[in-house]
Amino acid sequence: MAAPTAPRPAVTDEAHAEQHAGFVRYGLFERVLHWFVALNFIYLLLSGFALAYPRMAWLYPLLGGGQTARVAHPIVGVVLTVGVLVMLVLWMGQSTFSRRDVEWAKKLPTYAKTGHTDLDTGKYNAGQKGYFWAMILLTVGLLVTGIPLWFPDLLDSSGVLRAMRLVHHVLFLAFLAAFIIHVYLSSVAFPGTMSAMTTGRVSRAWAARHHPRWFREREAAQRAAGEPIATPDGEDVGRRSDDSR
Amino acid sequence: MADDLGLRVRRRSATPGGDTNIRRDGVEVAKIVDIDLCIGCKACEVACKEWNDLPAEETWNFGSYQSHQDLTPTTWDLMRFKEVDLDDGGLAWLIKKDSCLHCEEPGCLAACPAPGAIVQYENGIVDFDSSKCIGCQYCVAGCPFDIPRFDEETQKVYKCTMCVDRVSNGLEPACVKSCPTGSIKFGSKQDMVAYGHEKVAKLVDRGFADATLYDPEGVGGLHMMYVVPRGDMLADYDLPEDPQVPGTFFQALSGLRKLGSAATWAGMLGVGLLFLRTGRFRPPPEDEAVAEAYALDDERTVGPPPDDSAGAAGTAGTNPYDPPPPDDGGEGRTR
Amino acid sequence: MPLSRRDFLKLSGATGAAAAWGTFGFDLQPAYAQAANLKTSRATEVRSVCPYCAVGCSMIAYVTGQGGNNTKPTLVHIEGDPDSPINEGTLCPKGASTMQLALGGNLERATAPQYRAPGSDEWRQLSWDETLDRLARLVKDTRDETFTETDDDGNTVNRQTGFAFTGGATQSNEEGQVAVKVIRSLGTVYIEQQARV
Amino acid sequence: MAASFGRGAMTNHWVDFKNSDVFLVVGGNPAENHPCGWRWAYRARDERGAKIIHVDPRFTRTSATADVYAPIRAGADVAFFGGLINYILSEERYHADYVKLHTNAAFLVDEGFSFSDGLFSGYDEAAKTYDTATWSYQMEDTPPGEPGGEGGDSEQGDDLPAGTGGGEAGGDAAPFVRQDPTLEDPRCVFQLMKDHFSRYTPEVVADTTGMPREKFLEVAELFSSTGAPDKVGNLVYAVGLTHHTTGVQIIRALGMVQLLLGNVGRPGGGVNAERGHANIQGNTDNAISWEILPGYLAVPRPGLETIDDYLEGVAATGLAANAINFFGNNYKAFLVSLLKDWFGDAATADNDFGYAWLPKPAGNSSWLTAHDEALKGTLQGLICFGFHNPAAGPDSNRMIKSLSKLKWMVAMDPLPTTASEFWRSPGVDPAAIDTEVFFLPCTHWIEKDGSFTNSGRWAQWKWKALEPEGEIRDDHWVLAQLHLRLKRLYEEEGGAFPDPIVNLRWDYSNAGHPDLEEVARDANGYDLETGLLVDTFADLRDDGTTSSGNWIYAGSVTEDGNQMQRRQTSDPSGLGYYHGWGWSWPLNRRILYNRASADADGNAWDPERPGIRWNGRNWIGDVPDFPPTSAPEEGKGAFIMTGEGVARLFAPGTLTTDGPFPEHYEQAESPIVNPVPGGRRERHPIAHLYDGAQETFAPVDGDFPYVATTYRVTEHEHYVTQHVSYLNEAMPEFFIELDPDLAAQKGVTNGGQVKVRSMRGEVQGVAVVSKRIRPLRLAGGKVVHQVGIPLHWNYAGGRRAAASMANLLTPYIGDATTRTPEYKGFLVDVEAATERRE
Repeated sequence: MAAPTAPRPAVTDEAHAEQHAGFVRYGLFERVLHWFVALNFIYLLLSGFALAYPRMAWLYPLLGGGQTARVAHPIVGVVLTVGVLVMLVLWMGQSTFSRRDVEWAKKLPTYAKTGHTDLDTGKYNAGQKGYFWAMILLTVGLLVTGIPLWFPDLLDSSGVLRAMRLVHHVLFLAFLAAFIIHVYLSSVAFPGTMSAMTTGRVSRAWAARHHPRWFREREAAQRAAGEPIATPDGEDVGRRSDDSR
Repeated sequence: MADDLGLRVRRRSATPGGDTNIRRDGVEVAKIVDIDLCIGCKACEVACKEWNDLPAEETWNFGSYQSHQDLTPTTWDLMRFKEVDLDDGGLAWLIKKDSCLHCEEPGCLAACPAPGAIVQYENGIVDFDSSKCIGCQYCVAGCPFDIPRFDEETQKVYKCTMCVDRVSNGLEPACVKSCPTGSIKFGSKQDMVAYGHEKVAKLVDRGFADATLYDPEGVGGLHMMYVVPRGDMLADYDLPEDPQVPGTFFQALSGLRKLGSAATWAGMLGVGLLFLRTGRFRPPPEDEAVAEAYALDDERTVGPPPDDSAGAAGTAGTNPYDPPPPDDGGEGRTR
Repeated sequence: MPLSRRDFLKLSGATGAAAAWGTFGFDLQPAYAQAANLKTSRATEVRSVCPYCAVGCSMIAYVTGQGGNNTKPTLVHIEGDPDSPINEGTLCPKGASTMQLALGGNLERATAPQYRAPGSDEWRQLSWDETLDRLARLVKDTRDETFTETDDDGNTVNRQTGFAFTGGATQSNEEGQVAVKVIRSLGTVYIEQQARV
Repeated sequence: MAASFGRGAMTNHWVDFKNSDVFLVVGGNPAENHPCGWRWAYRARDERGAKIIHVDPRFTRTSATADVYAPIRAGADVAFFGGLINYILSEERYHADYVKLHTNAAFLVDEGFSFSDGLFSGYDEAAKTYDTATWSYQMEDTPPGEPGGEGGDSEQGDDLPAGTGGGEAGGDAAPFVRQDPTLEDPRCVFQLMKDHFSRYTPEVVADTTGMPREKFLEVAELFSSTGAPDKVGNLVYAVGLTHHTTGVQIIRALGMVQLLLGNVGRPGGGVNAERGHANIQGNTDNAISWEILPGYLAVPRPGLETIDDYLEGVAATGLAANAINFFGNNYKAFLVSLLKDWFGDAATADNDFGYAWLPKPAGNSSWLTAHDEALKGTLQGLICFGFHNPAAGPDSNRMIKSLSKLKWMVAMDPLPTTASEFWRSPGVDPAAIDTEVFFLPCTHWIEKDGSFTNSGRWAQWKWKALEPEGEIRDDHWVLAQLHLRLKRLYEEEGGAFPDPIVNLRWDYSNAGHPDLEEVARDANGYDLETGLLVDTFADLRDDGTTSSGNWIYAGSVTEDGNQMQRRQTSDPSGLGYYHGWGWSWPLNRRILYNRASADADGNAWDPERPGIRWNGRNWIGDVPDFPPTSAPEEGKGAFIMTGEGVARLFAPGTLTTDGPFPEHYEQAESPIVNPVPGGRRERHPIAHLYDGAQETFAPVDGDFPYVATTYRVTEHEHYVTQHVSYLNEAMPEFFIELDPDLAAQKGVTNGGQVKVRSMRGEVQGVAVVSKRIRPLRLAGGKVVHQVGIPLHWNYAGGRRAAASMANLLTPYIGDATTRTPEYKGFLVDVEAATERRE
């Protein structure tokens, strides 16, 4: 995704070094948004567990007491939904499925085993797009099933309330499963990924390896903008062979 | 776990372990409302308020002798009035004392997610402990008779406690003692059921063919039963024909909990195993990765390879489009 | 009544603190849903009769203190007297709420004589001496002015028709005896109570 | 009731209701107004299969739990009872032996007595009064051969000491009444009664009362089934029957029903008037009533100069050989004892024991008259002892005008009342009212000792539980202080006839604040020679050597202590006597006239439920209302308080003002003309019309077509419960009940606002539109709608109370004899209203 084409600041050495240590994957706003939603989700996760699982009731004191947890949970849920909707607006464009994603999906087993498909993956592979859309739908689903639990006398039938409680729980589990995978893949399984969301930058090797098409687009864009292609340690590419195999 | 009220607890909400008391001691108490004797005088309503120090509310006459439109967090007992035409042309003024029925299988207790907020004592009384209630109102949905009421101010739910403080000190509930005509009786469950059957028989003799003792099995029987002379008009009395504790729901809920906790653990372990098995997928050296990237550019989506600029793939002699040589399956790195 | 009376359900002793860091899923506190001690358990019982209707239900007033001189008894609760053969411990809604009547109802109960001067639109407080002196004067003047010893037919009648006395159905027999004695001794003929209406 | 049986109190008591087989509740709503007493009826139903009949204009909570409900038009009760009497006589369901033995059915009536066109003989149309001379018995021309009864036998075992003064039956007694034991003689009471009520056929009843004919027959058949010896019927009523211009006659009629069915004097039977307030019975016994002295002694009339004149004019004389005439014979003993209690040593034989100091009213001085005098300006002052004069009405606007004319007024009450606040009631300009008003804060029932006497004549002592706040004082403290000040003023300044005041005995140990135990002992009475408390009124003597503040309470506080404080809970008889709980007058007797519960041989009509029965030596069971050792063979009359010795079906002229037999007259405001054949078309012949009142009575078929009645609900007690928040919550505000058809006609919605107007006033409140009130079909198919108006709300502390006093509507007219106002059955108009009125 092309960074917003704001006028480029004057290039200073530090800026030059910093800007050219690989590619910018996420801007500041995107990262802040991501962590904002992540934290809300963590709270929801914990209070959800406490509310739904008696054995986890010991969590209440950590969450400000049973009463506070019960009051906060829906509010935080709404806040999360707002964050997710902003994400939707922000990343919807890049997350639309295409033929290529079907290919990727077929090669999922190899991906699981090897962590790589030799497909020309763009900025997001099908798994990531899948997670994106899953998260959106699950969030909305949780909101829809959560509102009646928050305002019980909204729907006048306790049967529907009970159903809502079960569905809310199931959606929560699904979200949890997806969340576990998301965390695993982005932190442990593929080194060099976390930086995308912390510093916002990824190494050229990481980009080329995992998102070749996106990598090429970025290079072409940089070349078009007349910038030297810099390696993480600031020299021109090609001459350094590092041991970061 | 005996508690300082001298009442043994049989079940506590959101507390696993269930009823482990092997010794069944103490009397299982019960109230019974004999509607035939009820004159709708609201003595029980006022006695309940007075004993429990519940504040009087601002009420208004909405065209009936009924004092409140509905139970409220500070009105735990309400006389409901309803005028119904009888098919023999006469008129019946159905008057019912509406308060918690203290089910044997309390729907509220099963639905409550806060540990210890709803307690069922050994003697059958179901009571709310407002210090533990988190105000989620699941009990309101769980109750087949729509009794518990949520207080906006304290964010807690309240209902009739069957004067458990009086009962645990050997007294009868305040409404029972005050009821002028003895319509509300109190005693052991067996005695009250016996009284119920005996009174139903008398009512049948008096011509109430459908007289019935309301003690539905769907909720495991009640500790506040009704003798209903006109058993065919339960609906008019807002007494559900066959109230059920939503058994399937609770099974589904506990099943889901088991599944949920299992799935969470499985998820964690699964990811762990996956990690042990596949290790980290580090990207190959930069130049190799870049070469691969351009090799995949089968659609010429991005200009000619940068053979002239410094960025060209530096691996001597190999055509960037050649398929990568088979690897020896080195640790964690395959092409 | 301080609001805390209403959630007397809460155990006064160990509250949330002990539970804050409770070990996993194991709740240290005993079930204390009804920790309230029976509010009448240490009160003194006084036998009374309901002031409302003529059934004559016996009732027990629970007051604090053991009747010692230094404690001013506070009414805690009123309920029916189970020994009475008439009401056998039961009370109707009026009887069940007599505690509120005893505590003065929801109006501020006047605790000293009030006086309304002719034409005025508000009460003024008076001392008992002023009130009773003024009253005695009014009663005497009215009686003297309207007293007839013998009527037109020469019969001795010794009556005053200046003022009337109404009321009595809510007072005890003994107060009634004092009233009829004092009022009749003044020569009153207009003397009535609720039995008439 | 005094005219029928000799005493004016409820004959049985609450617990006794468990012994009844059939209850007939008319003009009363016991389930709502006496719940803890009425519970015994349900005990009877559950244990003995009793049946409950409720006859009422409204389907109330009593009806909801009754077995049979019958609607009736408010104001048509004499017609209903007349129909019942006719049914009992024509279907011969009466208890023949009982009627012959215990009633004056066999007495022959004076030839001059007659009845036609709704009027009894002796009516003076102009003066609107009766000459009751012809309402008397045929007397035998010479006294009988053997002497009549040997004078009043004593009550309690030991005979009356010699020399119990005049009035001794036998001796120089008047001649006795001629009787025809076969009841065939056309002039005997039985035949005259049969003839009189033959006009009240079921059809006439239906036309007059609006009660469907089949429903009336169902009620009549069910209740007259208690005419059998082994069945007992209980007739329960309340102010629903007394609040009429024909009030006394209604009570006479239901008394006759119970006598014909042989229910009086028997456990589970009797005529049970449910008294209202906690101690309305007690302070009626203590004579806070214009026409009596404590113990129901008649107040002296002008012209009865001496005690002997008084006894001559008031005390009953024996009219039959077997009449004990206990009251008549001991009248002097009771009066002298009262005078000795009041005036102590100042009452001596030579000043007629201070008899002259008793005031003699010029004529009727009842509630309506007193307030009428106030309206005319002749009454200057009012001492109000816990009473809501304006709210009690009738015609509250007129009452407020009356109070406004007063020079001074005292209201003694724990809480503000409509009397103490009249000068700033809605629509009144305080500046225009010159009354000096005092409000004296008095103690609640729980802040003082004293005894309450309940409707069943049980006196129960209550103990002080709370200290009053601030300078709140006891009522009797105020009265004592007032008396002492007046006494000092009269001693210092003199004034009009100070004798009764200065001579009033006031030797309490604390003169300023008499101790109620001492007062109770005075009421019981002393033998002044021994200084000991008397055990029974039989010990009272007429020579000034005994004193008693109220002879019927003799025995309440004896040397054995205050019997009213007894709390024993045993009842060996199982019939609910509980003789060890409290003390009931007279002499702890639980069922009055219980001699009538046994036949001529002294055996109980129903062995399972004996009142008293003869065991060969004396009467056992309840405390006998009969000389305990007078064997059945002596044939003494069961009703010891009457001159006739038996109960009165026919009430002679000396005891009634508007007719020996009840007759239906339409009320002051009636929707129809009297449909009873041979009845009087106009209003009641002698009901007193206060000037200015008659103009406020709505005519028949005028612009006030609906019949209204006032009543109480169980959540409130008259007006004081407006100050109790739990009861305001239970029954929050003034409402008006009307039937759906009328509501539809007037566009009134349930829960909406409705305005009700009468010729005298207007109220507005929430409309309770309910099928429980039914339009009734009267004579000629005329449909009459009824409206119900509860009376608990007013401007003294109530909420939304401006236009909510029920008695703003009621007519200013009272019963012909007792002047009890006619609150039930007056004419109103109904109108939908929009906004709520504060």
